[in-house]
Amino acid sequence: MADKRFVVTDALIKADPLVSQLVMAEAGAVVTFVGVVRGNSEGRQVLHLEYEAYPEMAEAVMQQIAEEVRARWPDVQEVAITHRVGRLEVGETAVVIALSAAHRPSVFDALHYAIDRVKEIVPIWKKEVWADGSEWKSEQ
Amino acid sequence: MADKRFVVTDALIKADPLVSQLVMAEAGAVVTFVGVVRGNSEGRQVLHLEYEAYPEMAEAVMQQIAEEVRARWPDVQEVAITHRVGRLEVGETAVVIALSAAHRPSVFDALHYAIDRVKEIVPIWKKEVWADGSEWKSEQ
Amino acid sequence: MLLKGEISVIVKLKLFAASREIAGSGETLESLPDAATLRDLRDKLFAAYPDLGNLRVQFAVNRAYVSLDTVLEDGDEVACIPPVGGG
Amino acid sequence: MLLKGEISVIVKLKLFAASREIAGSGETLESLPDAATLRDLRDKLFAAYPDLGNLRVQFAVNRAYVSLDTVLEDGDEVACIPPVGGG
Repeated sequence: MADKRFVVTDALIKADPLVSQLVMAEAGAVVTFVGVVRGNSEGRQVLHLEYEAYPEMAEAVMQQIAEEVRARWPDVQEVAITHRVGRLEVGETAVVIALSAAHRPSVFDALHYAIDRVKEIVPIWKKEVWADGSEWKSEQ
Repeated sequence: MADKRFVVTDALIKADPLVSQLVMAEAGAVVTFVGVVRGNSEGRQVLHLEYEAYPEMAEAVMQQIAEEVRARWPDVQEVAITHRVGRLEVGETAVVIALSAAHRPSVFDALHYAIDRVKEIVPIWKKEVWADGSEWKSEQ
Repeated sequence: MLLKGEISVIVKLKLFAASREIAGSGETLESLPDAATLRDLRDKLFAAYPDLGNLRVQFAVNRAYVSLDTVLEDGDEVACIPPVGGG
Repeated sequence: MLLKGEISVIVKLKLFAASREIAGSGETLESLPDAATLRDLRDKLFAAYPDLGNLRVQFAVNRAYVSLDTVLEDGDEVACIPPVGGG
């Protein structure tokens, strides 16, 4: 679906498609968080990452996070979240979150909350692959 | 210049080119603020906006803002700001700010600060055009 | 007619990431006695795969996080969810 | 040799947005006596265009905001900056 707000995909992801989804006549501000694969994790060189998801539940949980955000920050109008899965190279985008609001003040805290919740509760897993091994990683 | 960080332009602007500029092996998080022309201002219907700039100084002041941000939030790695000028229609993007950092916590406050400073000190002006008149608008 | 304790509930169990690797499969059918709870299924899994017990897994039923006291129904989709790492 | 008070400094004055509309021009050359300050130029402008005085304008010299006590040099680029409205 062209206008689906909560998406797990194995395709390359970008910020502007989500921004475009959220821009309406009354949305004066759109903020995005773009999470990028880093080449270094706790001092070890990362060769690539493998992301795995429970996609149907992941998309439902993303929608739940959007509802949490709008409940806490009523000025936030729209939320869109896309997470990529499969093999990701260093420098590629793993997640994009976009929020829109008519005015600025709410969106920064709301964006911070949204990415924290994505990392806490969305059923997506990340395996770091190094030259000499690999490991499933979690911030929990 | 393809990699210029602080730009005033009359061309359409998007978020992803700025994100791409800032993504490096050690930038785990990139956040963007996208300011969009609203169709309504204090209850009046906006037909379009006219942005005017002092471009050489505007780009210098944007760079100054980036230095302020990095001084206050040392985790912030890179800053890029692009502002469009000329006639902008409702729904078009007027400004994009992007910040990168290795880790998340700093970037949200830093992004908030950056857009506030852009609105406060960058020599760019905005004329709202309504059906029955027009006016230079400032948040100051 | 089935008596309590007989096999009467079959659920689909999905396992992900580290739990999938430990179990050797991403999806199985699990047969449980009538009125079995999620806790019963968890205990069965941990008995079969002791390493799962070290993972701090959560469980979801029909794509929502639920309490271990949840009674499982025939046809439920149960997911074994190790600590997530999205973002 | 020029005596103090004679015209010896010529600066480029740029005006933007509302100030440009009031002055009727976006760029002029302004002649000032030696050792004239930005305040002197401002007062000259406000006398010529009283509506500018109602705008809460700031001034920049050579693309930086500076104090009204700044002494202007020949060839300086001075900008009249009404309240900005970017973003």
